Amino acid sequence: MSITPLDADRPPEGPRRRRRPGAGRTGRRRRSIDRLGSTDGGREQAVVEDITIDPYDSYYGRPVVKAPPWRAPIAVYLFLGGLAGGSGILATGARLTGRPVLRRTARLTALGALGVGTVALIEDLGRPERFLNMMRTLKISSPMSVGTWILGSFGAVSGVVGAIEVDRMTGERIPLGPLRPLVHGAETPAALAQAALGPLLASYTGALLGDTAVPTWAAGRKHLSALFVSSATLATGGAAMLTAPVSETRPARLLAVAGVAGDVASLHAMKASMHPLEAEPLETGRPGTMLRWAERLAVAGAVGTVLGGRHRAVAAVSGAALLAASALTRFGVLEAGLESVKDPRRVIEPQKARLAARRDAGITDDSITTVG
Amino acid sequence: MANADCIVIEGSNMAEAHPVGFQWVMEAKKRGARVIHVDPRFTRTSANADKHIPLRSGTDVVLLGGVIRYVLENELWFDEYLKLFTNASTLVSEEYGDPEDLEGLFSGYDEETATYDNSTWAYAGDPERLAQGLPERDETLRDPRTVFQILKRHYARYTPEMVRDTCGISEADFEYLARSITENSGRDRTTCFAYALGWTQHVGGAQMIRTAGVLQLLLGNVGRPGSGIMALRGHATIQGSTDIPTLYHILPGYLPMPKAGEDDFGEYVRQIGKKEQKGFWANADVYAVNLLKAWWGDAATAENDFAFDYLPRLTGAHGTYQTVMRMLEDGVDGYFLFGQNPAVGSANGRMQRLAMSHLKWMVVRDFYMIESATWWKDGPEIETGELRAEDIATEMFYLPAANHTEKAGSFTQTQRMVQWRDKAVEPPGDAQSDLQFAFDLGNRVREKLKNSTDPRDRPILDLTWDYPVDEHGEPDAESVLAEINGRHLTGEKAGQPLSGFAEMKADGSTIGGCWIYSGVYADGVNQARRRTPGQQQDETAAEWGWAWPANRRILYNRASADGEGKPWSERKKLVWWDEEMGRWTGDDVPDFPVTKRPDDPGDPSKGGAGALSGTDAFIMQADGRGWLFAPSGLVDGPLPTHYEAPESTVPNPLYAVQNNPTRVTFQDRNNMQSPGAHSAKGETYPYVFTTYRITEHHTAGGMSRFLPYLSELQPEMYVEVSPQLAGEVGLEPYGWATVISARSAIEAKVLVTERMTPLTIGDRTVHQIGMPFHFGRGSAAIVEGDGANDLIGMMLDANTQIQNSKNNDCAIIPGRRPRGPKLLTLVDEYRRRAGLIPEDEAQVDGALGAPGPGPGHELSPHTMRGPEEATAVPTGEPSMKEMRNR
Amino acid sequence: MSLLAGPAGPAAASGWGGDQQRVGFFTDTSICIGCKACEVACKEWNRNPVDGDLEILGSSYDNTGALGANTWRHVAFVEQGRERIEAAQESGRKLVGLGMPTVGPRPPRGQTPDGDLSGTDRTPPNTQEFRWLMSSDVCKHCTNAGCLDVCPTGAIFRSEFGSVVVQSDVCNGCGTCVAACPFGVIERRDDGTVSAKVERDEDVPHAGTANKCTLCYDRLVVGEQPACSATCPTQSIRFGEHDELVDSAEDRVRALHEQGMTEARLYGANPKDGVGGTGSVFLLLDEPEVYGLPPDPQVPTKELPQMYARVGIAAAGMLAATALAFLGGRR
Amino acid sequence: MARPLFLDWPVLRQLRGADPTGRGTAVMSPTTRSISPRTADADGLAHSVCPYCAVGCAQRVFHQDGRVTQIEGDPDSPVSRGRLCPKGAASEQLVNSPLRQTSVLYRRPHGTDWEELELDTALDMIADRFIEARRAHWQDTDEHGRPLRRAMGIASLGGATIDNEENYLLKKFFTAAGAIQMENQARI
Repeated sequence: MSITPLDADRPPEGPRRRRRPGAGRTGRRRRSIDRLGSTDGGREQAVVEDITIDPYDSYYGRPVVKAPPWRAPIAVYLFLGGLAGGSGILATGARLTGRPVLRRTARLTALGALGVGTVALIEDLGRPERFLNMMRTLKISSPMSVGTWILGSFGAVSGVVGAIEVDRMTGERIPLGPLRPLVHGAETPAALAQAALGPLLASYTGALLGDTAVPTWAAGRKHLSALFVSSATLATGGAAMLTAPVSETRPARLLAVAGVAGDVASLHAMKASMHPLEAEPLETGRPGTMLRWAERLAVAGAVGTVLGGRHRAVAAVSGAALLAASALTRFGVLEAGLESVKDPRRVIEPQKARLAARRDAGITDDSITTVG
Repeated sequence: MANADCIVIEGSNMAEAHPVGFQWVMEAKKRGARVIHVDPRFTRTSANADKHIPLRSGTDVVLLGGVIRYVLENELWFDEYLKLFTNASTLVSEEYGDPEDLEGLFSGYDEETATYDNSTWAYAGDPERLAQGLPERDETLRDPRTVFQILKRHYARYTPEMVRDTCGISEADFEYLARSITENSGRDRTTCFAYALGWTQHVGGAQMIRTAGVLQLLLGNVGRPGSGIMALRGHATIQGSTDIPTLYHILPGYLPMPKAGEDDFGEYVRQIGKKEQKGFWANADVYAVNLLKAWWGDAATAENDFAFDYLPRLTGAHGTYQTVMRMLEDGVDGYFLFGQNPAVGSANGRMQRLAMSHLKWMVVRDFYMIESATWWKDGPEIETGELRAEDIATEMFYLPAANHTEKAGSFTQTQRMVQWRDKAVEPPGDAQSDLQFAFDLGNRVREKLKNSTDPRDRPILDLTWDYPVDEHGEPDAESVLAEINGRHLTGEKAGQPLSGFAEMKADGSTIGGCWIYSGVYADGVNQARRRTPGQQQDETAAEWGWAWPANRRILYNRASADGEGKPWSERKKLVWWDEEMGRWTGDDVPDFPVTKRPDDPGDPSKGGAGALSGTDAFIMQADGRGWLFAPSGLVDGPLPTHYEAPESTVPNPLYAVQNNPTRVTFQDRNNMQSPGAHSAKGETYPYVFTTYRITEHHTAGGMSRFLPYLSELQPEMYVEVSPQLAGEVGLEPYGWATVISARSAIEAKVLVTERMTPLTIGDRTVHQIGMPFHFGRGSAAIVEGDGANDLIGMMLDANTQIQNSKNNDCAIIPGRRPRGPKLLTLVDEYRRRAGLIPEDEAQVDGALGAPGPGPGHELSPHTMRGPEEATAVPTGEPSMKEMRNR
Repeated sequence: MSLLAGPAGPAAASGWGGDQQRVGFFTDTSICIGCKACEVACKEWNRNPVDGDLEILGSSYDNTGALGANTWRHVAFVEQGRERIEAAQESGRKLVGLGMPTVGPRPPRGQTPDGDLSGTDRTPPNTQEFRWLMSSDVCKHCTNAGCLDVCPTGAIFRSEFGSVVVQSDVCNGCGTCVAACPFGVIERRDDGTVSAKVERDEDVPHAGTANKCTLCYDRLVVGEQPACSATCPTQSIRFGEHDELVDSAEDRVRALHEQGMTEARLYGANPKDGVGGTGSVFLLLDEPEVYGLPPDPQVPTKELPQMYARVGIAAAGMLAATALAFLGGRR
Repeated sequence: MARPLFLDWPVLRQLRGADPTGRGTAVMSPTTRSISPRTADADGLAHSVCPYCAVGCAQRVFHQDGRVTQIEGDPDSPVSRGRLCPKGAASEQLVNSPLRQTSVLYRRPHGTDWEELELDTALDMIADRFIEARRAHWQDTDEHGRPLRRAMGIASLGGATIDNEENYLLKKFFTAAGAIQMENQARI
């Protein structure tokens, strides 16, 4: 717009949400935050600007609920936790059915995934040095608490079987000293415990995300555990196909194919059960893209497994595709949840709909809004 | 206020400026009172009122004049009260001429000096009787020369149609307002008005208050519970700083500073109050003697008129804006700022800062690096290139000040209550109280001058200046309060504090620094420090703090009883005559001679309190009555009459005289004025803007923009515009706009809101723009922005010498303002369009052209026009001149 | 063992016994003047950092935006024209029509205060053309609090006053509580707050931990009231015993309805709602979402048993699938 | 007080006590159990008045180790009943704001920045300049020979948060010195 000949001397209006120059120049610098979950107290939460909303159906388009401050490491943890849990069972199965290489790689996969996953989990804490406070209490009402205890227990037994495996590989060079017989003697109970805890580790994260007020996660709470378990299963199969010889991985290939079937089915069932506004983040934008690619990779991996699973190279490529699919699923679901809080309609509309539905059904005494 | 049945808040944004005071409004509302907010903007006050009535800024006299006419036409006045307590029946001099007859001017106007000679506004009657406060009266109110009949004629044209076409208020809304007020007035009911700077900061502001005063007197709403006109003041002790003033025109206790030629002490005090007049100003001599004696002690004797000649003399107005002009002429060397930020807070910020650059030295005492301390390095004129730090010779001293927790002392709040603060901690670093600074400066100057034989130094050396100090050199504030209270010098009570000003003597045997505060240290007890919890007291809460005068909480409360001394009604009783006890009694300290019977005719021969009759409730006035018509005290007319604001583009609907003829103007290139309705080019600045404060900030921001918690709540300068105006000009919501007045241009974020209403005035639409004035440009504050006061000219109300901040005209365009010297080019471009500077004037590069007038400028620089300030403003509101029974 | 609070109230289920008095807020937005004193008093007492970018947010006079880690009281500003006002009145009337529950019949109002003007014309001037809503939001201190339930460290606890309090010396900032709050109240505090223009001599307090209103727990323990309610100029925020506040809130709604203000309604006063009722009760003049409040919040814990069942089924399925794979793979 | 660390483990307290779900008493930390407000730990409490607007709200000023630690409304006041507006509620920050300048600064003529200066030196320089400015623009009489006895070279402008006692001393001294150009916020 040209108002006066002086316009050339007038500064541009500038982007609306520019931070003050110099803010944070002193003080500690804001950690660089990736796109995920940037809702820490610094008030950078996005106000949806591209969605046109009647300003009065929400408060200036601001979110009603908040996304947790969970960034990429949490998706990594969800993926690796599932992989670790699945690999734990697989390792135990391999031991029981005499597949030594599969046993070894699965145990090491479980231990490695668990280790990296735990680091990722800790990294994402606001106060990582207080990680151990997770063990302060055991709260049945908190999936995170329950899950931490599962994680801890699984970690302990995985540590034992992992140590045994490494000890064997190195020719008993781990300085276990007089404890060696004791450790090796614990292999069977530890392996059974690993198999028992592994599925819980892969599964509890469904409740972790479902037990929230984040619209897309909360709407998916009936299906998330199934989805995550399926995803963990296909990842477990994939990892095994990648790391173990084809001679020992037939169960893993079957598992992978079953996982893919479960994964695709549960994701579609989950979306179908949701209010369209709650499902939308799973289908659009970055998370939508990731989930579409997750599905493509999973199906491709399954096809590869079925058609070429007995060829080492094809198995390896298929396994990698499955791992990527599983990782993308976790990133996609996590990000879809974080995305879903940004538009307040995703909270308000489904809630209004269910309130109306209850009223239509004659239930009128449970509204938070009342008149004296 | 909580007792009112109807509260009209006009010219005040009470909920925002005084949130804690507003609790009483909400309380009244809960009890069923109707709350009406009349204001150009829909504010947080409107949001909590029963109704908001938007009006065109600066037309309050028409609106309230309209209500006065409504009362008179429909015979709704409180007849008994009116006849008993007001001057309605008083006859006015035959020479008086009303603007209705003189085409917009009162009689006595002198074109040349732009002032009135008010002798034609006097009461009619025998001079001797007049001096005793006994003018001619016609109790039937029928004589055409009675105040009542004059009032009727004066407001005859203030019809609802006139209100509609002038204020932009529909007839229905006017009817609602008028009915609400009149139905809630009378024996059983009272209406209360609240105003603030929305009235005072107008040319004609004093008259706006007067209009409400006239209305309230007509309806009997003065001196009664839930009545009156409440002035809402914006600063902790702004009341105190006029009672004990740091103002040029008065001494403590509203004694006027003597003017040149007033060399006779007897004449000086007679000017204030004559011995034979009614009421308590008859003892002006006593108060003056006690003040002089308090200051100059042994050097003040009866023989030398108590050192009356030590007082400097005035020769006209010496207000802050006149002083700025003097600074620009290099007539002032040194400037002290005590917790004040004129670079942001005073009208025409540009001239304020340019004036500072002419000083030799400047002392800034504050908590933070306010803009008035740093203007020489980061002020707006540095940015435009008009000033360069290297060129500025002003020597700056920044002295850190102690804050309210770091010193003991008293504040006087808006209802005249003095409250003491205890000291909590020592001030940090170099910080000192102003008390210590003043005492120390005095000590140093006295020490340096101690061998002086120059007679001009005698007043300094003869001062009583011996206050006890603590180990940090801080004077004992209570000892100063004790001096203000006063004490006996001789006699059996020698050394004892006065119990009240009734004990003051004119013979030099007592001293007292401020007579109205006498009693605050009665019995040697700091009465302002009383803190009996409110829960343990009645509503009057007389044992919390101390209210002047004499701890009285409601003034003129004699008017709460009828001619026989009985309460007007049970609901509205406050003070009444107790026949058995033979005295006035009630829920408050009676504001009347306590044993004077209601049927006492008064003894004119006595003068003072003795001359008051039993119904002379308005004990501050020389005739004991509430003034509907003010024969003296105002410089621009005895009755409020409507003039358009100086820059208004709306022609005055009433008179050919467009603007208040007595307004004070300063002519300077930096103080230009839109021609308004005087020329078609006035439309260069087509929109009215009004400035205001918001809850989250405090005046010039010196106590708010440096505080993180307040800064985040309102972080940026903004302007409020209606959706219609935004559409007309193309303003984006929350984008930037540049506002241009004849003085300067500023930028601000735009709040487009339906809270701003375009008003229909005749056949035109008037758009009003609102903007807070808290922001300023510097570099130290947490939040800053362009200052609204840069847009405002120095244009003063003649009565109060207060600037017109509420009604100026501007242009507004989208986008940010130009940077650097081009800002001045923009301002000049609009001035050229408005015909304020010649079309062919060479473009002046800001860096070269300022300060001062540019080439080819016709106006002579730095001329001032207009009368001096009125000595006292009889507003009908509880205010200044005040006496007690002795 | 139910995870939801029983009729004895939330404190009873948390080890405090049954004779604790639950306290809370009643925020009457019909008398809020939008002064934001509550925001400041809260920050001052709790020494919370400043929020925001120090820019106008674009939401009327609200420049702090929402409740969060640093802003524990937040004043909303909503400007509405006639159409919205009428819609609000209509939606309020509908609530009456629905026969919403009342917590027992109210006795007639107590004696009117002195100076009551029963004779005054109380009819409000028709429907206004415009209104400006202001409302101070705060943590709801839910009877069944999602944040408290999901906290894995025990950093969040139920106090003897029935309030929900974060212990910043325990919290490790896992962020689970943030997701579990149906009202978007609790938030993790980052260090990226706006600093004053001078070097901070201290770090942001409690950085990296979850933060929200504590109902001024430290003041309650010595019998003081919270900072916000203590400062509120018009008593729009009242603090007190929860049941008494709900009673007076219901009286107030009734009074407003009598005056024709059918837009008035309560929020959080129903113990049967999705969070078991809230400790902070509000009187609103429009639908909750207009103020940024959810219309039908549910504590996630309510469905946690079903979710655990799903976890178990899924885990069992995984185990079974693996077993089958090995059985099918024995070749 | 100090329970053995192990027995204080909330998991054990959950098992032992009345809070099996770990949502109340069992998970309170020692810090929480011994919490007390800073007003309770204050060295003293001074009664004061809010320095912002003229309503005159009473404040309670708590202080510890010579620093103000908390300012809140005084419920005893019949004026304010313990309430404060946002400015009043921010008073503690007015006192303790990190931006507060507590040492003397001096800027010499034509200088481009502030310099440090001793308080005593500064006050002495000001006193010298006061005397000089008073003499420089002294007016003994007006053009009609009427006494004026005033010093036009000095002006002052005060805020309205200056105590009555301070205003009194300033008015007394400036008037005695003939410096009539005194103004304050009351006219702005």
